[in-house]
Amino acid sequence: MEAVEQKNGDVFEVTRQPIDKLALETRVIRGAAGAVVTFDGIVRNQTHGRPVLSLQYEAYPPMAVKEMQRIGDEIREQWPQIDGIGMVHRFGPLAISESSIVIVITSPHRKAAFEACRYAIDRLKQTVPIWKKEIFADGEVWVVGEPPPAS
Amino acid sequence: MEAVEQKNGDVFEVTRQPIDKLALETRVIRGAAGAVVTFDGIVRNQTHGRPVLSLQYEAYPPMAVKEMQRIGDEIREQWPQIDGIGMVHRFGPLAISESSIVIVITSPHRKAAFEACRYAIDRLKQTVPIWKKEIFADGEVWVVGEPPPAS
Amino acid sequence: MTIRILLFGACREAACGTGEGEMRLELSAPATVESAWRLLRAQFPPLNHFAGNVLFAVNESYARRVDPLADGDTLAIFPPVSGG
Amino acid sequence: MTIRILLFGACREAACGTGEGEMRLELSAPATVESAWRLLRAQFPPLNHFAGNVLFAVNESYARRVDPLADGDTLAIFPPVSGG
Repeated sequence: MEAVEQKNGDVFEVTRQPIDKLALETRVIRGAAGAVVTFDGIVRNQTHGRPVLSLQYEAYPPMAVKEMQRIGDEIREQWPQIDGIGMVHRFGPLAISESSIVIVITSPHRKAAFEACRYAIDRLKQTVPIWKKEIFADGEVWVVGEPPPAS
Repeated sequence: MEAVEQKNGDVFEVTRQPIDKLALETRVIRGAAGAVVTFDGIVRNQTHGRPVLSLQYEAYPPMAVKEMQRIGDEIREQWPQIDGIGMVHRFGPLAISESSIVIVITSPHRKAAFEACRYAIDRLKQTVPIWKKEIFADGEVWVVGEPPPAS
Repeated sequence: MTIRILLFGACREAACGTGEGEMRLELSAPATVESAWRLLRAQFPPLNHFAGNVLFAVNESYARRVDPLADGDTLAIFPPVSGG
Repeated sequence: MTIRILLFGACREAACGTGEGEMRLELSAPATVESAWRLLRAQFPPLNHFAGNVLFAVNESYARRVDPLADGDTLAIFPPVSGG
């Protein structure tokens, strides 16, 4: 597992282990939190109607954690009222219905929590160095990523 | 617990028991789901800076379940791609940091799941017949609800 | 005709204190939500506090003041909801 | 000067098959991301496939082709990310 200790209790990790969603929520929820919004990305059993057997995720762990932290900084700048941020991305082989990414945002009110959670997954898909390959019965295909972020 | 059996596996319930979030997610997640967005409303330890000791929720259970179902129907009309909908509201006495409401939306893609989950909690706060009273050290106050929905 | 009244939240508390908000109400036909509400306020004056800011449901569906009531109907009366 | 190269995803697979995407690259100073990438493509022609659609990171931060490289730097090369 690659992680960096966060002073404010936020969590940014990449790991080969199954993601413990409840444990992540527990780590991120603070006493003041009124709203918890969680995004859970689950391996689908098909893509464009073609059956998928499993997924293979590859990560650049230390940079992935840094880019997650950067997203966390962006969130705190845009939504200063956010209480806690947790992002855990799994890599290695994943079976259908397993979680590849869980993002938890806690906030006193729901609007910021929804917006920040949505922002976090949108940005993660643009900037965090992780790649996935779909395994079919008759071959494997690297999923084409989104265009590089403007630099 | 008040609930109505849903043909499509959706869940609409009000209950005096603590909400089992993981069990609700498990019931609502289908094989095709790629995105699971969960909203969890947690009792806050203060309101406008005044310490809250606990909350008392009162419900009109059979109508609450019907209004939740109606929100589910509205969601399926606006976002036909949604896979599963789960909404459980707790009532009775709730302690700080307990969940009063959990909403789970599953969908092949994240945009619809985020939008529908946000819609569900916004609508629930307008139409589902449940009321809460905040218990302070020196008194109790019914929380003023949102204006009645246009009829 | 007899209808069943359900009061909730601050309305229940104003009329019934810590008691249950359920009661029978005798009305002469033709009755409406408004006529039942008027009679109820006469019996429980603290309910006048909610006169302009109250919601109604007949048989578990939102109703308007002009909606008719039939024998055996359930009329629920409550303040704007505050769940979540 | 020597830099460390890390290839990921389809770039790694194109150059190294199922192997690890880590290697050393000897460069003459002054070197840039672009000069390292050009040398690497010469050594691993399948990488030419990614010429216009590849991202770079130096020491774990996104970098541009014109950015300079120093001895001991780590240059990561990979296709647009597809996590989530």
